[in-house]
Amino acid sequence: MQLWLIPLLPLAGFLINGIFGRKLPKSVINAVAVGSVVLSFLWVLKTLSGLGALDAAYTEHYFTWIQSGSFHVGCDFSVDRLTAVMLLVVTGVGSLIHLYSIGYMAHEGGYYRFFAYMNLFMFFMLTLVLAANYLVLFVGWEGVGLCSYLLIGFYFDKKFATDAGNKAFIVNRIGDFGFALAMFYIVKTFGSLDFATVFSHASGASQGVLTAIGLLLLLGACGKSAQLPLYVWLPDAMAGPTPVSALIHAATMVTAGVYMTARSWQIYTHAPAAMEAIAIIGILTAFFAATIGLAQNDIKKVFAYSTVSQLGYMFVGVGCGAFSAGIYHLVTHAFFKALLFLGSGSVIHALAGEQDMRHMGGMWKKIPWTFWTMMAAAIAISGIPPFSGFYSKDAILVAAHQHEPWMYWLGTITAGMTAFYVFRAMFMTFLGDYRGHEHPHESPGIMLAPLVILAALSVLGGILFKVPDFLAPLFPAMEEARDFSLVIISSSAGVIGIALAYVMYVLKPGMADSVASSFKGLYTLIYNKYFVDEIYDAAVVQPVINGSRTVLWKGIDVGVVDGMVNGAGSQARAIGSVLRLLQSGNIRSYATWTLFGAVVLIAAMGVVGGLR
Amino acid sequence: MNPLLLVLALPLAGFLIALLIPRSSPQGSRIWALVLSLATFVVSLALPVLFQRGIAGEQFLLDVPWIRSPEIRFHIAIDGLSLWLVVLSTFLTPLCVLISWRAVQNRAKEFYAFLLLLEFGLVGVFMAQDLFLFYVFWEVSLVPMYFLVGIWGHERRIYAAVKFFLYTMAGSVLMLTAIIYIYNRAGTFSYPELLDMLVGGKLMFSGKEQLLLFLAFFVAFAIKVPIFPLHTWLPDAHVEAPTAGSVMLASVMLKMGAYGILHFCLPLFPTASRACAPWIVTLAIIGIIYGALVAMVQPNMKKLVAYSSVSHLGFVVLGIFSFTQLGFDGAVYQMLNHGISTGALFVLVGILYERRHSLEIADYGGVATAAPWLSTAFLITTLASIGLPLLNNFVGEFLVLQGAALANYKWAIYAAIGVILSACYMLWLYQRVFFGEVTEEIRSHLPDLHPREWAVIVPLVVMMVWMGVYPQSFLPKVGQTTAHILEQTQVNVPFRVQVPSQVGQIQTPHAEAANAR
Amino acid sequence: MPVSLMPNTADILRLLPEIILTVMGTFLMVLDALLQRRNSKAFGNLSLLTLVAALAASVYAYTLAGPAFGGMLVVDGFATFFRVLVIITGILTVLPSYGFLARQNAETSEFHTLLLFSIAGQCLMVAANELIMVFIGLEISSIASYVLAGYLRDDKRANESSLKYFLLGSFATAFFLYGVALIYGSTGTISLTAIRGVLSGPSAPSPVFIGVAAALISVGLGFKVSAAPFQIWAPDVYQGAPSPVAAFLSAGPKAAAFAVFLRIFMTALGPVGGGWEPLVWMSAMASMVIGNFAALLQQNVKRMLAYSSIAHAGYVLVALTARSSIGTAAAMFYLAAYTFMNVGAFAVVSYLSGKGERYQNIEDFAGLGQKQPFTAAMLSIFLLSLIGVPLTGGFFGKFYIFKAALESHLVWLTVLGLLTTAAAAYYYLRLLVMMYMHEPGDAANYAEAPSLSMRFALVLPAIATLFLGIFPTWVLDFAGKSSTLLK
Amino acid sequence: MDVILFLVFAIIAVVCAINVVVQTHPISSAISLIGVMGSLAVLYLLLGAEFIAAAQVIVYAGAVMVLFIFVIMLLNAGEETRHGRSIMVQLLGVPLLIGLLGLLAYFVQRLFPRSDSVHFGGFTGGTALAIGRALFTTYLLQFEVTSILILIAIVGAIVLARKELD
Amino acid sequence: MTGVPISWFLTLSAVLFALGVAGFVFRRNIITVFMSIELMLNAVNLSFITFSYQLKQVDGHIFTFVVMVVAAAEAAVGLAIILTIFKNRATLNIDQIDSMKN
Repeated sequence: MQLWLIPLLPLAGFLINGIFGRKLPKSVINAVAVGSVVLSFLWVLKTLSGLGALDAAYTEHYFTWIQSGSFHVGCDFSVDRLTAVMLLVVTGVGSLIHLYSIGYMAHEGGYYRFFAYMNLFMFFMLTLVLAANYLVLFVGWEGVGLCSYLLIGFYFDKKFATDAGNKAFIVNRIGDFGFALAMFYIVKTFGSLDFATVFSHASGASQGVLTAIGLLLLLGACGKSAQLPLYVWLPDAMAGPTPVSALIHAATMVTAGVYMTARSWQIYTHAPAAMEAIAIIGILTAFFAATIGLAQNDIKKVFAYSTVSQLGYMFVGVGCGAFSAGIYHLVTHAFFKALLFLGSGSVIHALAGEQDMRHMGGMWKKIPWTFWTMMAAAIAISGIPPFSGFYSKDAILVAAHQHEPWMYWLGTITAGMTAFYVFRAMFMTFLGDYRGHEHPHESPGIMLAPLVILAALSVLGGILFKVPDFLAPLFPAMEEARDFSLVIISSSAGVIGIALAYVMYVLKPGMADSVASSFKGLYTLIYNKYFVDEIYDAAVVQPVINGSRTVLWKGIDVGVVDGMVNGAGSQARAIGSVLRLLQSGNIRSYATWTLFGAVVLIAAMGVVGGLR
Repeated sequence: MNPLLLVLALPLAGFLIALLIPRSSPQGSRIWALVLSLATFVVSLALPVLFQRGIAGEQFLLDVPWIRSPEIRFHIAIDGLSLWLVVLSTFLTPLCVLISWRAVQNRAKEFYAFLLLLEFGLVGVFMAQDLFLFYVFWEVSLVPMYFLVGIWGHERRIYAAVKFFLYTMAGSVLMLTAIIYIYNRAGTFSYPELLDMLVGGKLMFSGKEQLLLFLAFFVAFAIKVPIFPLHTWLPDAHVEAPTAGSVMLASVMLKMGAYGILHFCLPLFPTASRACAPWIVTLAIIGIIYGALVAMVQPNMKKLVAYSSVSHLGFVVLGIFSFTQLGFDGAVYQMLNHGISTGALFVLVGILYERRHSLEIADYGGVATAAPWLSTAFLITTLASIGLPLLNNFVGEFLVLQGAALANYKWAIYAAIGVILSACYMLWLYQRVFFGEVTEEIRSHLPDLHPREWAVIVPLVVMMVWMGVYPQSFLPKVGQTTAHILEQTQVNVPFRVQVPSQVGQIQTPHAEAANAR
Repeated sequence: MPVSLMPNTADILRLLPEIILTVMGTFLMVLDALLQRRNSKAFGNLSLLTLVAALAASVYAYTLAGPAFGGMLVVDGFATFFRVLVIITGILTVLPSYGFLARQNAETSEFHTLLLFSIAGQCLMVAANELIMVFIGLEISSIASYVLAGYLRDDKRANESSLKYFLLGSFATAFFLYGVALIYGSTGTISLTAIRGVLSGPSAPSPVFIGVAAALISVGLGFKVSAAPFQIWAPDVYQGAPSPVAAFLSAGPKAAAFAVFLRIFMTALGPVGGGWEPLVWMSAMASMVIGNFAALLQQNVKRMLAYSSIAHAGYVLVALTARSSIGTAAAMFYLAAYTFMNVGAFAVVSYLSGKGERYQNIEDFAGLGQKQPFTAAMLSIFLLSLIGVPLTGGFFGKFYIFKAALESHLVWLTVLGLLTTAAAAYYYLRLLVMMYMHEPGDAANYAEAPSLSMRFALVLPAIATLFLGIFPTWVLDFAGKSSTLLK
Repeated sequence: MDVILFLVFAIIAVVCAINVVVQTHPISSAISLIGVMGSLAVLYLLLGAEFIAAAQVIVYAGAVMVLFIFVIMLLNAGEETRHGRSIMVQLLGVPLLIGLLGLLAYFVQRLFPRSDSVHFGGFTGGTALAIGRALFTTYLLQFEVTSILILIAIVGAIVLARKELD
Repeated sequence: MTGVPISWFLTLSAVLFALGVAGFVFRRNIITVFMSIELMLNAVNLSFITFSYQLKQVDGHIFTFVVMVVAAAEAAVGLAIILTIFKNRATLNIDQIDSMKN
């Protein structure tokens, strides 16, 4: 079973397009880019079918990557059921989005560059999920970060784009900082980074240590999966082309944090405190992001915050011990959120780049395919049965209720808000009458096909793929307490949200503004995303930069250290100039000086010689 | 024929012959330098090939008497530590020749002559096994670099060159004192013999002796590394030096310091080194963070890279003084990585300078549009230097930090902050130089790489990837030596020196002389 | 009272170098009177010939080493070493003097006469084993050099330097004599070996007293070697004196005086070494500091070299402070290295300075590296050696001196010395900077290619400097062997 | 007797010496210097150094001082002028002199406490005969070499003082 | 019978020496300065003679003799130098001979 083929196919695609892309015709580029991903999807299918039940992890060792003394890290891949799920999602959704991109990027410059990066991303993402030890996982982890940096800054002549790219990379770095420290601690504790070794010995380690490791890993996850307080990069990341948002910032990369925490469940189950932290961060993020989502006008921003919020749900799942539920939501979310993004992409494409919903409206007639597919996704995310979102979100909320009722309630409210802002977006975009100046046109088939497929998945995904059952053997079982009241409450929250949106944006369009003006302060706060970016900038970025410039560089470096060095020089010269005074040129002075020397020496000799 | 001797002799011969080439034909000098440095490189490739695994000690030993009394021997050899540093030097020299091809027009003859002399000195430093010989090469490598900076540098070149010379001089005289002192105690300059005597107990240094000797050596090395706060010569030297000078300076010369610490200080003075470790590690960590922060606010590309070197070398020192196998391996590997990636950075900055004649970041922007391949190369190098996995620096930094964590977890925490910051300043630099709207003059003044530059860049990039993806082709040879050093530094009778107090109680010369006789 | 009969041939042969020098000196003088139209080159060639002959003679004299004239002189390795050294100094002074004297269109015959006499005096000094002999040698060398310093008698600076040198020299000599008188009075003899005997014997006078006498003596000798605190004359005199003479003054008398220094202090006063060590120690420290720091600000190269020669005197004194045969050997080696690099550097100055010695400032060396690469390269070798960069004699000399010092546990003197070396690098570097890193100025532009003799005057010391730096063994062994004779 | 002799001439010597220093006109200094030399000659005799005493009068007081006076006349050097000044001398001159004198005198006292005293005829080895023998046997070399010294003096004087030929 | 203590002679010589130094330091006329040196030499000579009286040796006398010769030689050269100085500067004031300094 050549697992290595799975990531290497996209890598090959990257190399080909990256190096020769500029010379190649589009058709070849498409063939290479999409082909490689599809091939690796097929290879995944073949592999999995070949591996059968996958009750135990299947590992392949290729070569020793790093060795120092007794410590060594291998370049190892391994597959278990969790990996299988991830592989399918990544390659599957990945292929669809690549397909879609052909249409979407058709008229963009740097075509080959785009696909090269996308392939590179696939390579790293697959490495991440296939990794059999933390270091290889970290390779993928950093790699996807790099690709997201490159793709966010794809329009590199736009400052906001490159800024967003830097922001993404650096914030992720802060997360990686935690991840790296976690690895160091793991090695310190277990002497190895192999999942097998670590997890098998996890129970042996002290709880404190495991908690520390858990929390550090969590920091990493927060960075990658845009959780509080490191979520700030994700909304800006929308500066990249929409397929990127769909693939990286909705479906796959941002879920890496969830995957990683779920992967490390043995550590967390022995570190309750860490798990609690995950759950709390998750639920807070979910709520917090949802509130921001309520007031955004940029369609992609809305979905961005919604992503943050949904990721929060997944964390809640993991944090409450319902790992499978978290992964389940990861999968369904991949479907409907990708769909939402691609759909909005299609809208933007139709409107030649317009993203502000206030200049949209009444699109459903003009681009029906887009409308209906997106509607499926919208319902799914609102958690209306039997759409896919319902199952996963429901599973999480149930687990949350078992764990901490207040989390359930907060989650439910969030669900309502989710439904509200998603449908607000839907209505503002598609219903009412058109407020823009462009002449919208439906997207080409190559873009619609993925939409349709994803729509189908968003609708049926929950029913078709019973992820929890599939993962059951992997994770510790949770007692199933199907309490229908909870289900009804949570899903009805969704209904209410939708209804509210319908009232405010379809029946009484003026109402939204009046509400906003009645809660002016709150609205501006939300509208400006709680000023978090401004606060970070004022509290962290500026002090560091100014401090470095004025205090460290100008102050210590130039001032103190060089000051001392040059000072020594000038001191020497000062001594010299004193000595020059002796050299008056006057013979009698010279004689006196000589005499002085003589007297001093004679006296000194007397004293030293013990004269008394 | 001992390959080491050949590697050492070729550049020297090249230097002497280069002096004979008439100054009327600069092209001749260029070609000669290129041919010769390439030949040296090819020969030096024999070293890793013939290098025997599993021998921790010196290999390719060549030991002939030089001066009878005091007995000084021409004693050269390499171990797993110096092996790659030698190869690194020989690898970079031809690239420096190429990169200076068009940049250096006036007095090309002297330039290439000095470049070859420099190679001779550097290679010698890493080979010398006789303390006196080591000092000789140490100083000899100083002179050509002084001229390279001073003659072919930029505006404030003279200040930089003199500062560089004096800084190093000040450090090395202390080292010389220590070397002589050791000789008077042990009666030999031969490094292996000294180690044997130390092991055999024939030579014992009292706590104070050991501490002072260690410091004497360490200061000399610390200035070269450089360790905060002895680093201020570096930015000036780097900024003013011509490209080739910066490359050799950053890639090889700084390593002389770290190499010296690892190869001489630790085995000779294990107790003192361990006792001082906390202080030194503190300085190293300050250097890491400080260098990064200062780099972040530099308006000048070369200065930025220079300060980034301060930060990177901090990792090396941290690794060394973590006294762990991982730390040592990481430190050594990090030396090589820094040699490659920072060398590449200077090369690329040099290429930009050749086109735009400015080092100010503000004068650039949108280069990516004008010169995509140049930007790609720069991007890869940037990613390497911020330690992205699958590129070389990652391996080194990981090992170093892991080693530090094993020694004292707090160190790892502080040092790892540097990793975050490195991303900040490098990406910011990259954004400001290569991204953004492209101006017309940039578009017109910045052609993409041409073949000669390709020839310089490609090897470097290949090395970055190779060292990042398959470090096993380098690490094992290093490991066997570092393991040996580690066991040499196992101190079974640890004594705690309070450094300040010890240094405080220094005897007056009279007292010294008195109780001597 | 030892009564020796008329001197035998061996005595004469041991005195051969001095005889050759004086006879030829006189001959030159007479020749000058006899010749109608004088050919200035001829005298130079003759004195070169003489010096070479004297060199051979002193080597030959070494083959029948031993005391001469009833122990007034002693021809041993030590004496031979310094005889050779001062004679070589003479050669290296004559070589650049051709062009120089021609440029200043000055008489050549007396110049060479005086030079030869002065060297003869120095040869006597280094071989002298008895204080009267020392004194006479000292005076012969001094009086000749007083005149040489003022040789360009229409040059105000030359007069002044000559006067200063003369007055202060005599002043210092008086102190020297007073010290000698006290030694004589307290030990009852003026033969160095006899003094050693007395001092190591039972009836030795109080070391305090010897210390004071030593102090007085060191006034005179310290003056001749320009060691602090008796260095003050050197900058003015070197600046004013004609460059070749300055070169000669900075090497010949210095070496000879150090030889005497070593003989008196190591041989005669050896037994009471502890008494005079602080004296030398202080003087060494002061010289290193004053010399190096004052040199930092000099604009005039000759003055700068003067200060540097003060500093180097300090280093040699460090070796003397070690009070061991190693130290003596180190001092001897260092003086050899110093002679070559310093005389070489002065040769470049006299080459560049031009008519009336216009170009003496550091700025005048600007761009020499481009205009006269050969000369600049040679000067660079000398400067690097003066800085103390390895593979040059200067470095190995310092290394050997500080090795000796450390063996005598003079740790802090060593550290101070080496640190001043580092500081000293600065002012030598200024010259390198000027030569290579600035655009050519008048001096460099107008400097004509060095003549053959000048080339020799540069190449020989350069080769010697490198030789001493790379293959010091031979000289070291000789110095080591002969240094033990002083005990 | 000896004591009186000594004291008389010692005082003359010192007074003349002081006069050498205080007189501002070189001639008077020269004259008083001759006085010093003369009185020293007497003390030499007291110490049994006949020959030296003679030489002192002939060579020193005679030849050398005449030379001095000759030059003074030649350059008709008058009262010395008072340009320029030396701070160093003004500050350190006197104290240093006192220091020097004090130290020298003190050491001399400490060195020869044994009071073997001088009286005329206590040593008669200083005759011309004795000196001559010493000079031509033991110190032959020195004697010969002094001739070079004189030679140099001549050459030097010529070099410096002769008229330009051109 | 009472003789003159040796130390008196020596003290006298010390005094004369010091006076010579004083003359060198305080007088401005070059010639006088030069004479002061002669005075110092005489002082030294006195010590030599005294010592050789005490030691009953002739060496001191020889030394004195040599010193005299040297003094004569120095006088010749020195006065020649003074002549050239006077020729070039038309002054004998030692304080004006300070063109080279620092």
